[in-house]
Amino acid sequence: MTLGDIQLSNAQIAWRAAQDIEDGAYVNLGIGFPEMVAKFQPEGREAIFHTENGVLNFGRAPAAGEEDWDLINAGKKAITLKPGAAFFHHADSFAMVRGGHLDVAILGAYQVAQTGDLANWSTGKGGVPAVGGAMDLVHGAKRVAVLTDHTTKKGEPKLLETCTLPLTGVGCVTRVYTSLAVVDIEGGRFVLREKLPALSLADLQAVTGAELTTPGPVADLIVPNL
Amino acid sequence: MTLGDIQLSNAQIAWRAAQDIEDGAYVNLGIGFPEMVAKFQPEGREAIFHTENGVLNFGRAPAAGEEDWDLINAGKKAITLKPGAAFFHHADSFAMVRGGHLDVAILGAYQVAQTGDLANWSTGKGGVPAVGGAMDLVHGAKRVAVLTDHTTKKGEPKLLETCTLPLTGVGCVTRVYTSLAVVDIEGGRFVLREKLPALSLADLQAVTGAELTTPGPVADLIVPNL
Amino acid sequence: MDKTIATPAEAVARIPDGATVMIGGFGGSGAPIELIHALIDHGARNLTVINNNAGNGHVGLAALIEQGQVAKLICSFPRSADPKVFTDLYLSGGIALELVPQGTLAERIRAGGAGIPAFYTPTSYGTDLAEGKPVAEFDGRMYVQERWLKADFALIKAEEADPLGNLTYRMAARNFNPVMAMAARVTIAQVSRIVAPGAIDPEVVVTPGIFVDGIVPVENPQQEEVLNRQEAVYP
Amino acid sequence: MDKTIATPAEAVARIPDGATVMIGGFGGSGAPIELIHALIDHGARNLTVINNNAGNGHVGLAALIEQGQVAKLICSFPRSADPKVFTDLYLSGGIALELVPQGTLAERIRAGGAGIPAFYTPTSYGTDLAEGKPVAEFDGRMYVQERWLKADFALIKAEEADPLGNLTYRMAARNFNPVMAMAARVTIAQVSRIVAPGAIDPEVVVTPGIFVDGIVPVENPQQEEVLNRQEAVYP
Repeated sequence: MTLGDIQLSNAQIAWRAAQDIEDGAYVNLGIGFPEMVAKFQPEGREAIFHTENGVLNFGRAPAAGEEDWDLINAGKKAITLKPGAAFFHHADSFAMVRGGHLDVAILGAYQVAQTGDLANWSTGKGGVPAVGGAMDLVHGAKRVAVLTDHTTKKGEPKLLETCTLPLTGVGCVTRVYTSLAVVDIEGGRFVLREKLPALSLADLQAVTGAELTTPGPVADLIVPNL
Repeated sequence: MTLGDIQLSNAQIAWRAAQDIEDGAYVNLGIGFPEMVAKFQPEGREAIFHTENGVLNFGRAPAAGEEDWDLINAGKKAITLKPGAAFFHHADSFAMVRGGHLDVAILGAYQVAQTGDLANWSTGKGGVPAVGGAMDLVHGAKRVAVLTDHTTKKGEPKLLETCTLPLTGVGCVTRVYTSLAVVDIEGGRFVLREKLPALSLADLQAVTGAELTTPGPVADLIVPNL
Repeated sequence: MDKTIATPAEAVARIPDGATVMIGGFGGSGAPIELIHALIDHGARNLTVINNNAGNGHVGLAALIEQGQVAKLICSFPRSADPKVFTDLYLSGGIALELVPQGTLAERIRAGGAGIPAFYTPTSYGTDLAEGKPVAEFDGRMYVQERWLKADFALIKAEEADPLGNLTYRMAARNFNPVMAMAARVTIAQVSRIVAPGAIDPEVVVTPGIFVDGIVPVENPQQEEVLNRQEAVYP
Repeated sequence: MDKTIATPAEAVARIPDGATVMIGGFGGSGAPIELIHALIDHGARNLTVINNNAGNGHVGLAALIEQGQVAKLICSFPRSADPKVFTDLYLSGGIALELVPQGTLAERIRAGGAGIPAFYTPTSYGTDLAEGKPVAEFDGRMYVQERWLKADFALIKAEEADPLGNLTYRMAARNFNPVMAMAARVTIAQVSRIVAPGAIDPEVVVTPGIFVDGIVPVENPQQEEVLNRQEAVYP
């Protein structure tokens, strides 16, 4: 068995994260893979999505050919509005972020440390640096969660004692949804909450760069085929 | 001859100040006597008036009985709108003030010092202190002018070397329109620009608490009967 | 999602003794009279109130002060046509006053809502109101450091709301209401009308619903200035 | 009062070499393409440009950079679908970059417009982007001090204007435009329509005319995203 055989797809990780979003929550989804979370809201719950470029309560992408390119999200993808939307300027948008008005921000990650430090904006390798709104988002939402593969493509752990890449924020992440597990960050330690049933704790620990503690029960991480 | 016989009325002081306001200027008029400046705009010039409580381009008071008390100025008096008005909230309103977007602010004064210091918010005598927007306005407009009687009712000078009352702002006033003269503040000195023709320079100096310099010509201060 | 609360009484029921409460309005315009009167009926005491003024006559904020419910007032201009209630209590030492320049007050509230713990302003530099505050020089000019203001509750007045809490205002009654909505843990807006989601054009929303926790319909709201001209007294 | 300027060319004619220019927009939405192209024609060089991005393709800001007119870019996200122009120039040392977190960028611009020379934010604390900046503790949490951003000129895109310069925007094309309008010595807005004074409801004005110096009618404005999908190149 290799991790590649059993680990969750991006869609499945996003699905799992979506299950923790309460009805009526105000949510910002990071550019790229976290955007998929919106598709998997459980029946009967409706979150309100915020995008940095000044829209609250946007909906699905329009059909191809029906895009209005003045109506986009932070990833520059065309969106639509739900009834009860609002437009506002960038300073007001980040007042929402920095002022703690979002309930949840869900971001991608290069690395997460057991202290809650996040590295997701720079590979530190030169090229053109770009940060966007990530450094604001990690200090804004009441709950900052990360979606990520458990390891890099080369199999190196992304959950670490200390990040080695340039930081996005210090002590900001509280929960990590990976392709293998759900891990909380509490008191400077990784606390394992759920893991794929096919994986032993020792297997999981072997691909994790810091100690996974288990002060409470560890549930099975079960997601639908997507 | 006493000063009481020749000195300008409040309306006349306001008239004189109004002559210096350019067409299209953005202007804030302090509560009370400075509000009269709006009435005396020269023919063909139209300033745009700002009030701290969130209105730009308001007009005259409505007729009695036609007030809408949700449409008031900073003095809590009913106003009307001109075409091209705008409403905004208090933080935006003071962004206009503090951000230097006003061309002129015209305020009343207890005392003005030759350094441009202004005292106009507290008599220092106890009672209930109240400051309103005065401390913001003196640091906001490109030009801060003062309207005032040249002396107190007891005949004490209001133009001084140093203010003795609590300050509203330091080095903020650039021109003073008094009941006897027009005085600029330049390089820490009072520079006399205009005086009532009936008054000698010595007479004027006698009721002024700091030296009036005359590096340039002194014009006659001539205003209509109002 | 529906943030509607049936009555002002219900809306203020959870405000405890000792709470910090922002109350919108400038003079009489934009003052949420029905919410303030409900707070009087509710009876919470030892409140710290943030408002531009100190009330006028014997209704609204003046009445709340008259009932002895306000321990401290943070405001810019505690004078009015009839400030007797506040003046008497203040001069007898019955209420504390923190006097803040009006623009600094608005900006401190906005900073509270925007996650900015402190900022620098030229306002009040060199005056008694800057005493004890840090100062700093930027580009050759001196500035005063001011701290954010936050509240447990904001009671505001708006014109139109949808069930998500998106708000519009009426003329100069906007004033402090939008920034206070941002700066409180719980923001309650009394509104003249509640319309369906989507009935407010997203372009004209002034306060997006993310800043609003409860909306209370008050169809024909009382206006403080009008009440005072009628010499009204509450309760 | 009529702030109308007949053409984009006339509007940008006074922008000198070495000017600091804020350019509105986020990606393609809200980017004032006609004003940027007029600035290319005008030819001012050695500009410092403030924008969220670094342009895309070979039109708008990317074209301005491609013409070698931009010495320094202040932005949050110099990546796009096709950032080749900026990337090549940056990697060859031909353009300076000041990278600023997006919310800090917006707030620094707003601070410039609001007369706030510096403020504290939690954003970037403990990261490389806070290097060399003062930090301070408030209520047990660490914050970074950030300075205001101002510009000589702001080139923005709005939807409707009246002759006094009151502006509305179109959907998410609002983004940085209103704060940039506040923060420049001279703000020029290209607008799809100019209507009579009073035709814009005072309740729905987003940028009051006090922040606007010139309005230029551009009836059917080009959209950067659309141009790039057509693989347009300017000039």
